[in-house]
Amino acid sequence: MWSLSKITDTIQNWLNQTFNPTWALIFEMLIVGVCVISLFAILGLILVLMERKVSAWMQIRLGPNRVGPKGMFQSLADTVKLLVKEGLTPGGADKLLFNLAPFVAMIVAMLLMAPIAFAKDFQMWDLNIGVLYVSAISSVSVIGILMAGWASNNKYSLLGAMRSGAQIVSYELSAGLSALAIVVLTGSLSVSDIIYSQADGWWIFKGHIPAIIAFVTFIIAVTAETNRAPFDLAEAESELTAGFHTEYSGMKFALFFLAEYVNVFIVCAIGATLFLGGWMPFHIGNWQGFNHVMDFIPSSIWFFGKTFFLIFVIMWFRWTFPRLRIDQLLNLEWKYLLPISMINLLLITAMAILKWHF
Amino acid sequence: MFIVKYIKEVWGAVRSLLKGMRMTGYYFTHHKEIITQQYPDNKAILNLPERFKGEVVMPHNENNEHACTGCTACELACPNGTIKVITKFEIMPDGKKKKAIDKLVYHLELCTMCNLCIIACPTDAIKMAQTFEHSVFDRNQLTKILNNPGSKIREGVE
Amino acid sequence: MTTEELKIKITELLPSAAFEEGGEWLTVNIGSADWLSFAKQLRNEGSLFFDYLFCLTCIDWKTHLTMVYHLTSTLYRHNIVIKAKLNRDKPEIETVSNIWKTAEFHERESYEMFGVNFLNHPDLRLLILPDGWEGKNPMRKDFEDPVNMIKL
Amino acid sequence: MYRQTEIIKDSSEVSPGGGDLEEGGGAEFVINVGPQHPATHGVLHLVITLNGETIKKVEPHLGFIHRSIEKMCESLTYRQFIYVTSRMDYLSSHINNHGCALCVEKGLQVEIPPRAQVIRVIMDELTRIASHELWWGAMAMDLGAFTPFFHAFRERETINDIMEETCGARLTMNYMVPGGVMADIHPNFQKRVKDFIILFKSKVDEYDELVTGNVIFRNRMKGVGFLSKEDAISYGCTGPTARGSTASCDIRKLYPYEVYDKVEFEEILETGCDSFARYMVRIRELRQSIKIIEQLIDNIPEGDFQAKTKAVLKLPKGEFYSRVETARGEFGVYIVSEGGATPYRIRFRSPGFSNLSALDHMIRGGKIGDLIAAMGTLDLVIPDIDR
Repeated sequence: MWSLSKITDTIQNWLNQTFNPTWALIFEMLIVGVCVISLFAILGLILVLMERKVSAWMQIRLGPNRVGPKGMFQSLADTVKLLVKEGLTPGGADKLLFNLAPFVAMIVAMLLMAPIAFAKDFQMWDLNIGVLYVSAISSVSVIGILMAGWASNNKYSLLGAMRSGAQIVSYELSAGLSALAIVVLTGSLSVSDIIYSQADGWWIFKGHIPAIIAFVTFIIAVTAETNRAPFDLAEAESELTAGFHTEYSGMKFALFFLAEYVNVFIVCAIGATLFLGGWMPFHIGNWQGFNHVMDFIPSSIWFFGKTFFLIFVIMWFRWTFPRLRIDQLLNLEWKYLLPISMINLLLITAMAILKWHF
Repeated sequence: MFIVKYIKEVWGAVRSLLKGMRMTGYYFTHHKEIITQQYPDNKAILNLPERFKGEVVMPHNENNEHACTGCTACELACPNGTIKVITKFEIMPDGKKKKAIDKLVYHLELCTMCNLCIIACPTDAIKMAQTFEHSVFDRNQLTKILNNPGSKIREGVE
Repeated sequence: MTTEELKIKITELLPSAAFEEGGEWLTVNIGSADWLSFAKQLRNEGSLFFDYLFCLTCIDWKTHLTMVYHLTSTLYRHNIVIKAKLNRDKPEIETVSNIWKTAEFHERESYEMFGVNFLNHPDLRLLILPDGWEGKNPMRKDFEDPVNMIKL
Repeated sequence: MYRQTEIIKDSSEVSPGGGDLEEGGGAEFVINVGPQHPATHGVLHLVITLNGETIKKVEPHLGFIHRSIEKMCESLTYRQFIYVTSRMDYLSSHINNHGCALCVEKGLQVEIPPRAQVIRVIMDELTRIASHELWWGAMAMDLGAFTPFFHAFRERETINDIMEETCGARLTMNYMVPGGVMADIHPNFQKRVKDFIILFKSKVDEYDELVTGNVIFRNRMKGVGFLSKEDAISYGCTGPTARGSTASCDIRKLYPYEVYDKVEFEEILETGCDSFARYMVRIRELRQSIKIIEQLIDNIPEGDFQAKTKAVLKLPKGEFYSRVETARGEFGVYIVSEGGATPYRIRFRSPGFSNLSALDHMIRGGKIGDLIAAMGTLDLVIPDIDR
């Protein structure tokens, strides 16, 4: 059976045989870089189309259905439109920061790709503090938004950026605490260790109710962290027209747009890794026969299936719920999510010590 | 009990959210509920009701005859100055002069489809057509002359 | 209160009030100087209690302007129409926006449309017309706008 | 002669954060909401003064769609001017036309045939439902939920189709004429309305499930935009805006016109005085409107649909005032006649204008999100305000 890890192994062996180790590493980095960028582009196209189709079907509409078969090339056409559109910079804007902001948002999203295991033994960088790395880097994304909001010289943008600052910083807490619950159970911060620890069942099943609570808190917190509805106060089109990216147009806007979707993908991938076993197929304890059958499905399909399921759930939120108000948003975090996830972490720790989980 | 109240509150909130998600989830999976009409594609089956007010037209019969006597009732009834009746005098075979329309100018760009001219017309010479695609490249094309060139008033219409 | 009772009551309050016949509701003509004190009485007198000003407008009669106030009581459901004659060249009347708050916007509208100057109005500025509007008041009968008005 | 409106500096002149956001800071943070803004549903311009996110003052600037309809009507005849009024509150155009027709009929002293009366009431209530549907969707969209908008339009479209079949147009129908209605109802009318009632009853519960019960929505609405009963009356608020503050003001009940005194329905009053109360009034009114239609749809009397009137209508010298209840509140028509074929002066008392004037009062101290929520429940239609 083919697997992605075999392909990477072949490429690495060939590079090491042909060039000296330094050049081989450089070439590997280049290949990875190209792969990440193309993955970015493809993810952007797929997720935008998916969002439009999901929203359309929930709203009893058809959605894009003109460009290509069943409208499949709609997002491609949109990209071309955005590429040829003029990227305006407002007169009073801070030009450097204004133009830098989309790239900051983009680079943060790219950095977050590093520790994600897309398939069995197919990971860019299996660093031993993977979870910590993710929560550290993802908080940098607020800087891109603050930069955009400040540099635009627009009051709506400023308000949106300030809202987003308060929001992302608060929701980091409960996202981190929920991730910590799994770290406590696994005893490791490394992404691959966490996945291998779920070989006999995913944590959401093994960890009883506290793990489910941690999962729900995690989903809510990351929805807020990625500025998705119902927590899209930074954009809030009916209040702040478009929030922090009011003044952006053309490709600079597209980069923000893309970064949002890639961020959604990444947080869902992390959620899938932590709670749903990443690329690990659906295994039940000691049922060897069943587990063996499950192994026939390639690990990359498991990973993308779980991730896209979580993305769908987040989209489902977006197209069902109204937006919260800024004070309610912070209330939800500080009065509900944070206490719940703290008590939950306590429970999970006790459970991990007493070995009550499966 | 504070804790019980707290948990009840959280549970009630989550339940209300799930209810909404069930609703959207239902429509997500039931595609036959989709109500979109794909407009230019469904032109063949697009039936507009006969009362639909699209634009004012003047029906002519096969002999290129209409029923307009040029009484200017429509012009007077129109609140926007949409209709302009230009009359001329035709010399009848018996030598009498008779008033008839030369042109009935209709400014579609001013028309609000209020139907007042149709009601005012004593001879039912004009009626509303069911067309609705009025966009043109030049505004002047919206000024129409309703009577066909060379048309005459139908026999017996006074 | 019926119209007759209202009539008696109002004659008590304001002997100079003149009644107009023929309207659907009791119509009272008053002098513009009496308006503020009369309005306060209409609003606060227990048996009148006209707490809802549902229409405020002005009419240009070419020789003079008339302010028309339609009042009703949400308690007794009786209606009254007050009319005050104004000088066309220098129309001035006391504001009632402190008695009925809705009058604030309606008076601003009358101010720009008819040029009626409402004395002691808290915020008498243009509401509907564009900033820096110069010229006559659009709703007056002698107003001509060669650019935006189409004569049919 | 005029005092100038203070000119609001645009953002290029004020550096962002140039004002101190803290309490007691020097400059205030002024934001222009509109004229082009997604939440103002048209060209309303609100200048809001902020302290952080807290609103200190809201100042409406109107007139972007002012056409001076009152002046226009002075040069139109009594038959002609009715159609212009559908361009004011375009969502309840039938009811606006109805108010004008009533006023002209009052002056002419014509008796309207019973058939026309019933048709008019059914049309009014259908319009009210259509208007509330649109409001419901648009308000949910203001709050960030997009899906209700499309769900609301599904039912609204059915009403529009019914209107199209009978009146010939979908939005500005011009169906009411002095003395009755312009044409008799379409043969399919009764059947289609009954179908609509069945459809609507099955769908209206979905609204509660999707929006009314939602905890986020309730929290956004409750306690927002408080307007006491006294203030509601003093500001001249009418319609659901006032009835959400327990101020009884339904013209259909208080001063019944046409056959409203013969049908059974409730005047909806809510005690909350906040945005949620106003929301609930409208949602409950939907069911009341359906109730009215149900009572009338099978009992349309036979007879003429139009009373005989002269070709040229001339109102006697005098003043005529008629009031009707539109979807937004009390709509008044005040005609001053000099005896000619055109009115000497027409005044339209539009509900939106008075309702808007209460916005500043009800929103002070709230957040920007509250402004959007409160504005959503006021159900502003800008042409109705500007006229």
